[in-house]
Amino acid sequence: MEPILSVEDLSVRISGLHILQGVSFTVAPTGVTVLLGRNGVGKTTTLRAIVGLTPPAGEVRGTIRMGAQSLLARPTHRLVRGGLGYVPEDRCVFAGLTVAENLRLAERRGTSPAYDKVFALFPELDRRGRQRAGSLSGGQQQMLAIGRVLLNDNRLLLVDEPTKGLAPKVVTEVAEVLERVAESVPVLLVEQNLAVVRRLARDAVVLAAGKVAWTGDARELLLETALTKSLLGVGTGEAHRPAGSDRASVAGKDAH
Amino acid sequence: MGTVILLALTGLGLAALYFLVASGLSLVFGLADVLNFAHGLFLGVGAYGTWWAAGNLPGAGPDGFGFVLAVAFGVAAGTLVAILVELVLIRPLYSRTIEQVLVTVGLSLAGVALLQATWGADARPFPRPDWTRQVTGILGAQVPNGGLLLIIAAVLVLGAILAFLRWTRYGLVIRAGVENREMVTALGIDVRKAFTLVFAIGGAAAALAGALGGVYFGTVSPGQGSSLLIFAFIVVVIGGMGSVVGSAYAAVVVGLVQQFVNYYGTSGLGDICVVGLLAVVLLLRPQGIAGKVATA
Amino acid sequence: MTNSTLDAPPARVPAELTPQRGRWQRLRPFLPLVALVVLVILPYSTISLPGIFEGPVNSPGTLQLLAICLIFGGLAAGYDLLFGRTGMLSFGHALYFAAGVYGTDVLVTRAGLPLWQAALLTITGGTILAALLGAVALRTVGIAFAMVTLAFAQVGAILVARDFGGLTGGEEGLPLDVSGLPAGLVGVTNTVNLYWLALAYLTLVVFVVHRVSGSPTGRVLAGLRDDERRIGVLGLDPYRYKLVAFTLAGGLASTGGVVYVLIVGGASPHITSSELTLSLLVMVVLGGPGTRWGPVLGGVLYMYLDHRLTAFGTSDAVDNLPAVLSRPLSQPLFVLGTVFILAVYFFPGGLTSLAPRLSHLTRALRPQRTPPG
Amino acid sequence: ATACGSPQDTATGGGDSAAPVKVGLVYSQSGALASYGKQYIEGFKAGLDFATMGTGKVGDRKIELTEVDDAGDPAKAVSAAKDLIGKGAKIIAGSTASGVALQVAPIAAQNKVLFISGPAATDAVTGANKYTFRSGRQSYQDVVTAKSFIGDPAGKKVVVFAQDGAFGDANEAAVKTVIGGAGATVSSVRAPASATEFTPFASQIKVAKPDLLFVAWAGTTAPAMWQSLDQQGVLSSTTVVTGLDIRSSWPTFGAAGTKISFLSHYFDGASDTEASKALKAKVSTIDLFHPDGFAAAQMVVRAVQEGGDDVDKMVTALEDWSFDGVKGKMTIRAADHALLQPMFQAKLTGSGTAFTATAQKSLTGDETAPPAVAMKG
Amino acid sequence: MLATRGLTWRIGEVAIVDSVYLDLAPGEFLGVIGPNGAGKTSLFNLITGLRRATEGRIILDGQDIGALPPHRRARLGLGRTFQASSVFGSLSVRENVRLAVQAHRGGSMALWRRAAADREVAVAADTALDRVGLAHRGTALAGTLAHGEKRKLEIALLLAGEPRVMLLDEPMAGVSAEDVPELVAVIKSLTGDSGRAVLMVEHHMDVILELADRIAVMHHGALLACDTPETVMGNPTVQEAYLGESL
Ligand SMILES: Nc1ncnc2c1ncn2[C@@H]1O[C@H](COP(=O)(O)OP(=O)(O)OP(=O)(O)O)[C@@H](O)[C@H]1O
Ligand SMILES: Nc1ncnc2c1ncn2[C@@H]1O[C@H](COP(=O)(O)OP(=O)(O)OP(=O)(O)O)[C@@H](O)[C@H]1O
Ligand SMILES: CC(C)C[C@H](N)C(=O)O
Ligand SMILES: [Mg+2]
Ligand SMILES: [Mg+2]
Repeated sequence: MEPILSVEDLSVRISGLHILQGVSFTVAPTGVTVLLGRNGVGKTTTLRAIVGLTPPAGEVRGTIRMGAQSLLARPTHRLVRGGLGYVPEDRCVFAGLTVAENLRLAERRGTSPAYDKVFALFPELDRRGRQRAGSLSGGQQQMLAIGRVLLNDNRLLLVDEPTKGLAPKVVTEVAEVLERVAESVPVLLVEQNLAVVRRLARDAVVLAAGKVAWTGDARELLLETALTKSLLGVGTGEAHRPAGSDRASVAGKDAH
Repeated sequence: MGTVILLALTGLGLAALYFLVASGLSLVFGLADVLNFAHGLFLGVGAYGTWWAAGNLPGAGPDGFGFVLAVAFGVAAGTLVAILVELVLIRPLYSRTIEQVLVTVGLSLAGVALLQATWGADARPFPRPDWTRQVTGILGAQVPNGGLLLIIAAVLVLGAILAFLRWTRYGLVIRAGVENREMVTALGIDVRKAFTLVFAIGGAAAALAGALGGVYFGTVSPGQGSSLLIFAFIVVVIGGMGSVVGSAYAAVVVGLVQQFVNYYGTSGLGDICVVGLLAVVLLLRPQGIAGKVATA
Repeated sequence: MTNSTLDAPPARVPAELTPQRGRWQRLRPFLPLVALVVLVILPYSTISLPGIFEGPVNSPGTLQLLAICLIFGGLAAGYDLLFGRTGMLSFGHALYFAAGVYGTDVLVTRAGLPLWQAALLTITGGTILAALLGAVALRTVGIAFAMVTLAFAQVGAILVARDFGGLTGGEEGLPLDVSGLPAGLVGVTNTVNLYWLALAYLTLVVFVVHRVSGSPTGRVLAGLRDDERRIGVLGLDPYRYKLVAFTLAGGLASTGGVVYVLIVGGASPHITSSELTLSLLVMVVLGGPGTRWGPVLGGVLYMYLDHRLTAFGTSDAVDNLPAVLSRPLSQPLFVLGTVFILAVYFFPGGLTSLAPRLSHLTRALRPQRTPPG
Repeated sequence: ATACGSPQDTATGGGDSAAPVKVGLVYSQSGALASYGKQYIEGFKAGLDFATMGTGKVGDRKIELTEVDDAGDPAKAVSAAKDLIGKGAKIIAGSTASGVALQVAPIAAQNKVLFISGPAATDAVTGANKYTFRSGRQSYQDVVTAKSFIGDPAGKKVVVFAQDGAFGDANEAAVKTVIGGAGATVSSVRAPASATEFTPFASQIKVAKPDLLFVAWAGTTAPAMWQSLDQQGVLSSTTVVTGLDIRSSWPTFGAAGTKISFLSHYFDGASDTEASKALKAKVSTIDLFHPDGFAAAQMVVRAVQEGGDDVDKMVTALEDWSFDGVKGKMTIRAADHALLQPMFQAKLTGSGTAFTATAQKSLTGDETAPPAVAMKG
Repeated sequence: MLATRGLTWRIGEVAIVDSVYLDLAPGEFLGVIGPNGAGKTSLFNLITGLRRATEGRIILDGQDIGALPPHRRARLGLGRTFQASSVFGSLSVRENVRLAVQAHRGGSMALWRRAAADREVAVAADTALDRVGLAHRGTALAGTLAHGEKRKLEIALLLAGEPRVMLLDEPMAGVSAEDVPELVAVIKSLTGDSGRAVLMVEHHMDVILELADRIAVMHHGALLACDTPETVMGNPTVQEAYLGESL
């Protein structure tokens, strides 16, 4: 299968710091590809480089292609209109606009926005249509940020830590949403929550020290405790798994 | 009674002028986050554009339709300059607020100097229909027609801007772009167009203020814009940045206070009152009369 | 692809640790001193810099110009204590400078006080004024703060223009009565003393700002610039610290006013205008806010251009150009404004950002050598 | 070319009887008063030609002019003056704005050089110090001329409408002394110089019903002010007197122009002197401040002729000197260096864009002489 | 030690925080959980003074602190971290912590002393940095840190202030799994025998379970339950409202 996105030798410098040093990977045309790595390794930077949002002080080299088309040096709004959906790490909803206005803004010309789909996933957004997005709680804002992108048809979704700071219940919901979305659109996902990763990911790319340290089947990565431990610093069976980890660990604690 | 009416109506005329300058300033300032010290230049261009057109543009003149054409030319010139300024000077500097200040201050100095270099430092008589020099008797007051014209224009501009912001998609984009340009882009919208638009609107309103102010004052001079600018800034701030309605309220308050205090109090007190008003409003309500409460 | 060498974080070397200790680097801390010494003995040189100054360096005209530039260098550095170092955008700084100018002038000329008394009273008064107005204005933040300070300054400007009791001379200004002044400060031949006075003022401001920024309070001020809420949660009262910075900057500006009135020999109302505050901001931005030398450079350059461009505008070189060019170029403000605009594009980050870029350039041009062990 | 010198070096002027005489002209070439400055310098050059018979020389000595722009800023003017003095200039002239003149005058006294102030109208230049002279008129002379419009002032009601600040203060004070002193009751309406809306002030004046309204207003807001006075019916209900400004401002009076009585410092055609002919030959149309420059040049030539390089001698030579200027007979009063000179009453006729001024009456220098003040320094 | 009595914050008609009664004993570790939007952050804002409560009292060591500005409350020993990192971006990491230490040592208005020369502050700051494992990043500008590093710095800032009551708002959010145990250890060491009390909002259940002595559950601004972890986790309402279906 031809990959939907291929990144080759991507190098990003921001004000002198060489953050990505020749990153290459591909994203399969179906399913979820997860981008893993420790804090500060450059996951967000990678996504932002793909969608053309490297800060002014930054310098991007390498090639990024979607199909046959090169993405580098094209303005962000063109890329997005071309079907590249982006959910940023820190939500970035428009605090001063109402929820409904936030959604309306995301409508793209010439397509019919899929409001029913979004409201079915997040009924909260329908109910709070008139509330200003800035007064939503963190989790509600995340729903809005995801819902906003799902209004449109996309060829590829870039999603940066969608479950950060969400209650376990909502984490589950978000994971479900992404799972369903991934049935029709390929997703490149940055996620710290291994339970979510395990549930969604088909392929995995692990970044370390500004380079790609491992690529392959996500399940394979998660199964091999030694591998995850060396790449991500955790074993899948360990206690300190982040949020949303299954109840077993909760029960385990209960049993102490 | 006649005096009160006269003061009120001329005060409103002044308010209308302040509003026309302030509305654009407020939009650009509150929405595009640019403290535009060169806004007075747009006014100057509008005024000189109208003046020039009335004398030189075929079909334009100081009367009737010719005058409308001259004003239209002036407004178009002001708008064009505003667009150019945005495209060439401001656009590369978005999110670099302080450097924008440097550029707009530089532009206001250079722009006024350029007007002066071209047309001289002295005031020129402004071409205008005769009826604008006359007065209309309203309840015993002899109200200058030029002032009434300003009031009507300001009300129309206010309505148009509000409708635009509230009901058009570009209005929405402008309001969102202020908060987070990057994210608007990430939704597939070319936000830069919206900012150019804001400048165009502000430039047009200011240029109109220049043309009608020329009618009202009877002259045009290079520094006219800058001297109005400080009061326009005060109006913007009292009204709340980004709020066009707030600017309208504030302009009325400032215009009336100046007029009444100057009549009943001693000279200069009107200005001090306005400035005092600004300080009091800001201390009690830092976001201005109609300003949105900052989100935590 | 499987690869698991994972230890090193992305390559990045903090500037402090870069080994770059040439002879030059060791000299660096002494450069300001060297510069100071050069500036002190400058008036003994008869060197001529045609085009840059009208006459030799030690001519009264040149010294006068330099003195004014130095004053504004100091003024900009003081303003940067507010703007660049604490993040407070005041649009009313001209008021405290004007208080210094008019205070001294009125006390000497109208009340007949000896200079030292007038100066002392003025500086104290200016500082207290800053403290009082700051106490009110600092109830607001951000643009609101800028506008309240602008409002106060505007009241000052109106009061000066109104000429209450004939005290300020209104728009005509108030020439300084020099009869009671020390002889060394009067007359063209003594311009050099005024120059030294201005230099002393600049040195004072730079030293004070430097010390304060490096002090514990300065650290808090830097914190305020980034996140005021956080400072509060750490247990420090942001208001108090901002007031201290505001008062200090106000006092420095008043002191500058005292020196300025001696140099110019009088007060005129346009030093009360909001344009002056704006030009302070422009100076700081031009030079590089929050840096030690940027504001000074910006202030000096601004004033130099402001004074010299009038001569440029009337020079033959400009006159001989075609009218389209010579007309605008003969307007000093046109050239000044254009310079600002160009500066933003050519020196983003201010003049001081030029130095590292120049060194990049020289390094790039120099043939690669193996770094010394 | 490094060299060492004393930090107190200044060039010493002349000594040599054939060396050029350095004269510094510090005036507004740019800024708001640039057109006044332009007239001044044209006048000066014409005057220099006239007084030196076209040679530009006094005896064997060339008059070497250095022109410096002060842009209306006293600080720049002071710098320029210091520079010129440092380079050996013994005479400084210029000063388009009052604020500039007042701050340059002390510099002249401190350094013992001759200072001849230009168009700056403030009374305070008169008697400022021994070294300071003036080549233009002063506010007081304006007011005395205004008084001539109302015949016997006794019992009349006079209102002064002036802008805030020193210029307005001086005019108000002068009206109180000159016209009030002659028996009229004088009151005043003052407005901020920055005002843009004049209706409240116009109403106040209307309500006061004066027999004479004296308006002292300078600046770009003047046309709006006149329009308001006209619209509120002030101009048609009373005699209104004001100073006639430069020609380019005349069209801005609009309909109000013919309703105002003007006192005039000068306009083309006000006099028919030798000097005015010489000036007209150079500049084609004489305007308000050409005569000031012309007179300044005449005074410079006189000072150099009689004083050589000795400034004190120059001062003595100018004091009590009478000469035929563009306006007519001018006299420098020794006591306070006031420049006694003819003043004019004028009327504008025509309409809209094409006004012509005609002289109604001219007053002699003695008739308009301001009271002598004590020399301050 | 810290208690709230009927603490309420209304915006218009809506109670964002609704009559909350909390008691925090010295040395106690109280976890706060609750769905997104339950009002946890708002509760912290009320306690630390960034927002003024509409009703109710906040009592610290027997003193009602409800009317004090944030810095006065901090001086009384109240420290907090923010859900969205808020560090001094233009200062180096080390300067950030030194500033916090200095704030803690008393905010004297020293204008003339050299701040860098204060050994004690420097040492205390380095200790705090060491404890969160950021010592190697000391010279980096705080603004350029990655998200997870900022969280650590945030905790270092808190540590430097040696508060007696600490409010941690989602300290683990965005921290990579590798570093979680480390941070947990740090937070654990904060309490120990020092008598410090901690109030921590966290969505990472296993972290909460490991650390908390009691757990408070917030829902729609109100306290749904406040009890031992076992009881709370067994509570069906809590499961329904918060935990939901497991993955
Ligand atoms: N604007 C910037 N200027 C300087 N450095 C930056 C900038 N943005 C990011 N960095 C640096 O780049 C590195 C990678 O950051 P990035 O945000 O991409 O990491 P991440 O993998 O997304 O981390 P996290 O899991 O914490 O979100 C970090 O070390 C960070 O300090
Ligand atoms: N300034 C405000 N104006 C209006 N509503 C607000 C404001 N601040 C918070 N809210 C509302 O109060 C509720 C509680 O918000 P809060 O941030 O305290 O939630 P939280 O429990 O911290 O959630 P999360 O876990 O997602 O961070 C939310 O519904 C939010 O929309
Ligand atoms: C307007 C003029 C009559 C003179 C000049 N403006 C002055 O100040 O004095
Ligand atoms: Mg990230
Ligand atoms: Mg929260």
